[in-house]
Amino acid sequence: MIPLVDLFSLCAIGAGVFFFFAGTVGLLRFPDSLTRLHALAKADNLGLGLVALGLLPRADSALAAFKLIVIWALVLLSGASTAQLIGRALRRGRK
Amino acid sequence: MSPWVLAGLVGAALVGLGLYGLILHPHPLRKLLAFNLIGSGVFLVFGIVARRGAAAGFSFDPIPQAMVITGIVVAFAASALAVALILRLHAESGRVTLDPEAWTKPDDGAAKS
Amino acid sequence: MLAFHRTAIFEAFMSPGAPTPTKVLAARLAFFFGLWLMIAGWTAKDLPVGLVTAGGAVWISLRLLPPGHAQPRLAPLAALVLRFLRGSIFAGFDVARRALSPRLDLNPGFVACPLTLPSGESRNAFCLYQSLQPGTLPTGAEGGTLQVHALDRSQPVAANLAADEALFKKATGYE
Amino acid sequence: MSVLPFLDVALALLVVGLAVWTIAARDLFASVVGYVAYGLLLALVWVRLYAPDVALTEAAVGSGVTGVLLITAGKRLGAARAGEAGPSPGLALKLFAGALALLVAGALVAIILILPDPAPSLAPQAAAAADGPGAGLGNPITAVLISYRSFDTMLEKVVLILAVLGVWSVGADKAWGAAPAPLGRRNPYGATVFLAQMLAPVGAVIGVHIFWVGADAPGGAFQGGALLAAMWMIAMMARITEPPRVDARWLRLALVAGPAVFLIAGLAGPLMAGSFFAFPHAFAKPIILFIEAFMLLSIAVALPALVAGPPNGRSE
Repeated sequence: MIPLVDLFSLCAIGAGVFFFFAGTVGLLRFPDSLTRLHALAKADNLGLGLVALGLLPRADSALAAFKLIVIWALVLLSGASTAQLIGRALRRGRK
Repeated sequence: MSPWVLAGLVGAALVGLGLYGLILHPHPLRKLLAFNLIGSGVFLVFGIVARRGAAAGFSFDPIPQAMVITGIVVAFAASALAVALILRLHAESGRVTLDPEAWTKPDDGAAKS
Repeated sequence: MLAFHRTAIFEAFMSPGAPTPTKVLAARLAFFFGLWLMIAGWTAKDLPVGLVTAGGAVWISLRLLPPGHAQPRLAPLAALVLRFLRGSIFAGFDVARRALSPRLDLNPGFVACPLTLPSGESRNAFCLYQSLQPGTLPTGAEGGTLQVHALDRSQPVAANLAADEALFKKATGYE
Repeated sequence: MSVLPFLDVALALLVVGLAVWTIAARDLFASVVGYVAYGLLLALVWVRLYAPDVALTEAAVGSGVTGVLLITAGKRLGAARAGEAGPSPGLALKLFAGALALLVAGALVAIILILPDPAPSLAPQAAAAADGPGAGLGNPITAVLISYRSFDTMLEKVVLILAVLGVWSVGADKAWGAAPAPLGRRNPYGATVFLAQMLAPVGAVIGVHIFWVGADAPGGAFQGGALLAAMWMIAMMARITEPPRVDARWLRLALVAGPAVFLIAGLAGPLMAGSFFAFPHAFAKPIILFIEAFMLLSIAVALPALVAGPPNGRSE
């Protein structure tokens, strides 16, 4: 039973790390700032979500699990807001 | 190399970099940034003193650490005052230079009286 | 996401109909006190401080965001959350595929999408939601038009956004 | 063989690299952004030195609030480009500055490498402070700040107030008493407003918690106050609230509350426990938390006042 939970954590965190990696590759390879924003916002959302998911079964209590989800939500909120703000500034700058 | 030696080397490098920028950047806000780099380098050197002074059951010496916390806040207060002075200088003269010769040159963008 | 936690999910559980100010107040207090418990844990000596803090946070949140006209409905809201999670997963795969494919598979550009949500917190929440969906990044609205930056303009960006907006309106009760 | 040494070296290289970027970046904005990232990574170095309290302060004040201060200042300077500040220095000055910097850094390295062994330490005194006058405090840093070096900490709050007074006095005479210029743009973006609405109350809860656990764990009035200040500044940037007038009575009371309460408690020391800034053993912890609560208030008000700047006569 316990190895199964560990396997789940391992897979989810591994997949999360993969998406962080893919997002970083996108950050380096995409042609302009606007497309790079896509790479960061989307890949980090899924990557961090998967890492949090993998850590959920290891949380001590329901409150600790809730904390992981709130951390994910806060990072989503700030990341997505900054992406929109930078995107808007870039669009204004192009005109 | 133990972490504290490494952190000490980083602190020394930061002080050197900050000093270089402080002397060379003409823009006062850039000078302020460089000065903050020097400050954080000094804090880091003080931090390794705290780390080495581990005793009495702590893995660090709390007294230098507490003084660094005080120092960071005071450094911020000083930065804010410097920013206010720079902005006032700009509002009065329309320029941001600290170069004393620029003020005496008549042709170089006459300052608002 | 936080938007749904705070203004939607909790208020939805507390109030099946239109939320009254008391219900909004109670929902927010419960949320912030829950947040305190989450960080501080359940220790008896900390509870009074937690309650006072939660009260202060409710005061701040009322100053910043007065109770709106949201009338969240549970079933569409659940559908929206599911759609958000599905979209997030798809968006991650989509970006990873484009980034890792040997020939960058991109056709970026701006798409002007009509938007019927009124400006305000509902529109802002929707933009946040949309910025995490595959291939779209809202970059500010002018009047009734949302300027969306798309990774691939050959995709039906405007149609997807319209479908999202319809579901979002149904879930939050903004008409 | 653990991976930690490699992580330490990578972290050190990143910190120094970002510091180089801060100095070498072409424009002010890029330089400030580099500095904020540098401050966050420096906080990780502090964690590695077993200094989580310093790490929190560095991340919040050294990196975050200082970054906001400098970006706001850059925006207010606006059109003043780098070139207007004066000519670029000549090669001779560059060489001289480089040599001087190398000399100073080299001397520091030499001193660090010959630091005395065993190192001198005041940790036993700090332990006595945590056990003695500041009885029952699990966090030695808070014990040192409020009990062992209480006079320093009180004066440091006075320095904050003096800095606020200095910033206010720099404004034009006719603007005295008015509010500082707004922090944000006239029409704030929807994303900024939404971020402020969602984040500020949550951040306030976390800030109060950081203050409250400061007695027993990493945290305290500085760190919590900086977080509260940041939340207020986000709301001001979203233009949901405006900087208060500098002659507002509540603002002035909040500014002086921290050092005033601290000083009164210190003056009561001789009556209660026999010396200046001494607290009776049995009540030390509640007294310290009481003082810290007012310091939290003062810090949360002083930092935004410092960032908002001098009073400004014009409405916009």
